[in-house]
Amino acid sequence: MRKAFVAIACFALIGAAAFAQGVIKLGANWPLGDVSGMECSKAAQLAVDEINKAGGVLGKQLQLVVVDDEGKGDKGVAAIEKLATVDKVDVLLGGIASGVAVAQVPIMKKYQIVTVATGAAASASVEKALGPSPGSDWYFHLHPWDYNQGQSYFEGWDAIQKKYPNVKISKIFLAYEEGAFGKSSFDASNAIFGSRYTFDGASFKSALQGGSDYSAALEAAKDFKPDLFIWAGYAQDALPLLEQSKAMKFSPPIYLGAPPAWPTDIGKSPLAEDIMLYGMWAPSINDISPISKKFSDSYVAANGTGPTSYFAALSYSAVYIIADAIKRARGTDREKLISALEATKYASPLGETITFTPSKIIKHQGIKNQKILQWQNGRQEVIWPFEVQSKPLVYPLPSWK
Amino acid sequence: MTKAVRRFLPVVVIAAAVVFPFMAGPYPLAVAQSVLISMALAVSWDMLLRSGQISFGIAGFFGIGAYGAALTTLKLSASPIISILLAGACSAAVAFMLGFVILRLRKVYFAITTLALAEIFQVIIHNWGDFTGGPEGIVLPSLIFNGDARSLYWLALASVLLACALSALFQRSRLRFALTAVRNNEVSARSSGIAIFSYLMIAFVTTSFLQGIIGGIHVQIYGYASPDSVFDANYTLLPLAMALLGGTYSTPGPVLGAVLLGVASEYLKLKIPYGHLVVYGIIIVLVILLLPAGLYGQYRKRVKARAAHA
Amino acid sequence: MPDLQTFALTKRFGGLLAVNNVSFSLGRGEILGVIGPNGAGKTTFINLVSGVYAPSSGRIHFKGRDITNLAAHKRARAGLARTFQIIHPLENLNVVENVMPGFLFTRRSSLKEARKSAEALCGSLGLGGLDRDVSEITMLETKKLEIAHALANDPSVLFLDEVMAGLNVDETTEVVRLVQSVAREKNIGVGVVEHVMSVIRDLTHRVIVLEAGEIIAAGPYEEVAKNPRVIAAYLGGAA
Amino acid sequence: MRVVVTRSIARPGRTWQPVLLIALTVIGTAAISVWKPTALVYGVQRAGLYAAVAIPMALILGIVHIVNLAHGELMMVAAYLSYFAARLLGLDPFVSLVPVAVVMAIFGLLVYLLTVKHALKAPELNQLILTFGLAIALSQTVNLMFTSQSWKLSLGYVSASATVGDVSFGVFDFVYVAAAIALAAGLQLFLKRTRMGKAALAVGQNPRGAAIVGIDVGKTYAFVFALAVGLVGGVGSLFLAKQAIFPMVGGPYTMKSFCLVAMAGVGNIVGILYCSLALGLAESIIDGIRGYAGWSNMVFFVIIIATILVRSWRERKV
Repeated sequence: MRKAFVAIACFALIGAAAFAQGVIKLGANWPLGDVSGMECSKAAQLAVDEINKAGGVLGKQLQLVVVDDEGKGDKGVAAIEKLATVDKVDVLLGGIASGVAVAQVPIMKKYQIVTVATGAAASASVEKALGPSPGSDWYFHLHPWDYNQGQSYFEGWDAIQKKYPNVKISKIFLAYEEGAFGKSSFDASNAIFGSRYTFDGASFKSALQGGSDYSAALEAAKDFKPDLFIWAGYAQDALPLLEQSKAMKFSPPIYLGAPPAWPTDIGKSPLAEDIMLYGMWAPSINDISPISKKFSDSYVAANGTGPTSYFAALSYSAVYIIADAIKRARGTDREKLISALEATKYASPLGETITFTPSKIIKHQGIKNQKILQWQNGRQEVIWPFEVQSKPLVYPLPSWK
Repeated sequence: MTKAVRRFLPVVVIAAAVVFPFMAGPYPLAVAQSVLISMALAVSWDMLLRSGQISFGIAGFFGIGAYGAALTTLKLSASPIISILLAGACSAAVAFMLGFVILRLRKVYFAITTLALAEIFQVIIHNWGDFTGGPEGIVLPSLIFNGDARSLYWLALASVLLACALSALFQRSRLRFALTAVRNNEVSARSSGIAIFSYLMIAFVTTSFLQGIIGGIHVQIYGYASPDSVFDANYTLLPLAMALLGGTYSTPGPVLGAVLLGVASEYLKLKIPYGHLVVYGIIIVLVILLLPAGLYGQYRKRVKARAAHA
Repeated sequence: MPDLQTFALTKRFGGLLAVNNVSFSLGRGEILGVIGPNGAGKTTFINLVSGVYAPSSGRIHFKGRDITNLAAHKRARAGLARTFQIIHPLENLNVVENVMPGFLFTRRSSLKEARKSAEALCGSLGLGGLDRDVSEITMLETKKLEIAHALANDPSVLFLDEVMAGLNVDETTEVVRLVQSVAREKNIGVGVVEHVMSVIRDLTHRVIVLEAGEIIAAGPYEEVAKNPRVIAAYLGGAA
Repeated sequence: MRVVVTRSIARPGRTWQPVLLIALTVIGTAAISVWKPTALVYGVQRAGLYAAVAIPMALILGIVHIVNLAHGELMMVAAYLSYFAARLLGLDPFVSLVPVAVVMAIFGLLVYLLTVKHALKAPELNQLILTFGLAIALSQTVNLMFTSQSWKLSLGYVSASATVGDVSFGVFDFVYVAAAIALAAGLQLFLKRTRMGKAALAVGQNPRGAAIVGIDVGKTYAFVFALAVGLVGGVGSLFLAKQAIFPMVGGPYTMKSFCLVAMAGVGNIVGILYCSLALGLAESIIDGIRGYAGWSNMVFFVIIIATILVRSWRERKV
């Protein structure tokens, strides 16, 4: 008995000694040609540098290896192969596009390297491909699934209507870009909002894909007379949509945009004033959350400008979550690391404490909540959740100036 | 290069390609796999080019194949290999039906029409959501060969070998004469008794069949197809660039071009994480300006010149 | 009965009458000259007979069969062959391979047979260096190659469209002899479109003269050459 | 692609095509104005943008005989220039239009002298891949310098609105219609009335013949290429006024322009106006049918194929 104990202790010591040499390698893939992907990479590096400067993890330095997935499935697969077999990373993180993630899942399953995913919202493809626990227990999905987002908005509007009695919503219209992102937004919203509200939608071709005219979708919306008008497209669509709405004299009481990122200069446009948006992080959270402020300040210090989307904050969080878990697991042993990650309680720059709980299929879902924000004086102000509210709601949208 | 070397070189290259998985790790295999897919497409495109017809519709038939394989797997529970063959059959059937109309067109008109058809295929798949899964695409329940890296590589290699075999067959049969004559001058070709339409049809259906097979293999390897991913214009432009850089009207040319561009793009990516595509574009421009006949074409010219001097 | 006959063959391009009401016949072993000033419709006439264009009206009979609506490649298979004014040898193919298509596609020979037959045909025309690339051959060889390319069809009627153009006197004589011997040995009817009058004189049994798409004279060369209308047409054409 | 230019580049000619398209337009107009008058307005506006971008490409294809796959990317570069002119110098895109066009013409000349010029005698496919490589290099350079994020000016006048009865619609996009008509008319005048234009036309129709009569073919090509790039640069400036710009914004317009040019017939500049109109209207109509908007992407390509088939059928009948 004692012999066995000594043996285990020795093994542990040897293991610790081996671990003490070299670095802890984090492998990541993002589309570096895309601004969100690039910001993810920079934010993650920022987190790694901060941790290393503070002495690293368990006395080790972290090393971040990033491979460009180019937003393509086959390149994403090759990236995982490289990270797993050439760089032999201890932990994986990253990702934005669901289309890349779904191609990567089989290869990730082969290696079962502990992964903290910063993107991939499409539940119907990615979550389905991952499958239930325990087969997918190595996968920690930080970004909310599409239905998490839908559910969160549903709760948000419920709460807002309760707090502001003058806000009355019975009809919701969603104008969505015709690609996978827009279509899945529509399906998820229809499933969640359709039961309670009168819900309708129309698709448009995003400027990202060469579209230039939103008139058909806007006319449909105008005829529908929604209390809440939402568009799900890309940053490229934000201002042109507003301009065309103004030209068509379409001004719903609530005008809300749900693109993955906003154009940086939109705050300067008078049209953006009082437009609402969905999101996870905005610079206004700095006013409420010191962690957010620290993240934001050091990001600006390192890169000159602030991040354009919440993805940077998500990647920054992913690195801290991983570092913290490695610390508590006292190493990168797979099982221990998974248990440690399961116990994560990370007060993130997103203004909420991140934990991992089961979602519809997988066991480890991180963020489930979204925020409802509003452009006020060129800034994104948080309206809901009320715990992190930074400014009161302006309602209804004053008609176009 | 002596005749003996020229005869054995392909055997050596094929042998090396077959045993490559025993010498290389999973990462080079994964890269090689996607290069092989583009390579097979490049060879297939060149086969039709030999008739003088420039197709801009590679992605269209590749995409039909990908969806053919994915849908037959899901809806008919076809085995992966059968689904790949069905994918080829789908593409070939579509090409055959369209061929009656579009093979009457020439040059820029044929090129534009094939481009437009590829777009139309994509729009149909995109909007026919009940059947095809719509813009969000289709996920296969499992990969072929349970995702074994070596087997996947060999499957991709098989698509290249099939394309090269058919291409060699084109070069060694009367098809070579028919297609060369048609490319050269159609009136003259007819005066030699060549039924132009039939030979164009053979070439068009065969290459579309190949592109369908390659699409089927792609979807079985990656387990996922969406309109954006499999109808990506890059599946037209990349093979085209590869064939031109390597040298057209031959089998070795597109193969060489695919290796060059495929390896260059991956290598550049690791060396220059930001901006590697700039260098990639400049490489294409420079090669076209400096080696207009492509690598293999330049080599053939030199061999010829040497023979003429001797 | 002559192998090839046309009846009132007419071709209009918009308002232009390129070939007007041409009736003629050509039998086996006969060498017929087709002459006329530039733009008289000679090449258009060949294009009509070989099936490049469909005639606006009129009929074409070949070996007793109406071929007016037969596709060009089927006419070639039936035994009609022609050369082209502007010669397009097949790039990337060598000399013998350039002669093979006729054997392959009109006679459905196998590749092996076609190569053998093509080699033999080239040999009989005095065309050597068969594995050279076509870009390396001389003008005379190009002409021989073009004739071989047409003869590979095993034709019973052959049209030569200005095949002597660009050759010097000695070379012209050689090709004239070649054509004569081919016509005799293979017993084929040959239609010769040519500007060099000495060639027409030495080579042909009979001549038809086209002007503005119409036959203005027909008969042996000596007779036609004296015809005042022909002289006027040529002078007019030259002036 | 080198296609024999049978019809004069400057003359719309007595061809069936405009007639058919006008007929189609008239019928379409009648149908839409009864059903959804705004679809007509937006169709025309869309057509203006398509045509304005496509016309310079037709100029290059008709005279230099190069399919320029970097066409949309050149427009994108111009839009970025115009963006900086607005941000740094406070110039309105309608003002910076001229200097941007001049800078782009010089840039076009450089592109011509450094690359295209050396591929003029190469097979058309090489030219295609050359310009494809240029397109990648241009868009990726911009991506590297300014990231993929989208930029947009916020100009009040682009929301200019008109109200007829109870429908309101934007009117700014008529700028594109005006630009397209001005481009087509200007080029017609240039090609038919000026010495340089006549020379360019002659070169486009028969370079060898033009050289024989003493026209410097090389210089004409360089001039026309630079002119066309300058024009698309001006269009890029107008494009910026209304649209968001990002490195990949040009790609889809290259393709649409290419299709339109092929549809109008190589070298037929006026035809592009008609074809754009037909396509803009058709797209706008399908877009307006609820639930079927996604199919409007197909209309474009279906009409192109139909036009090409009808044309080839007619040509064979000759």
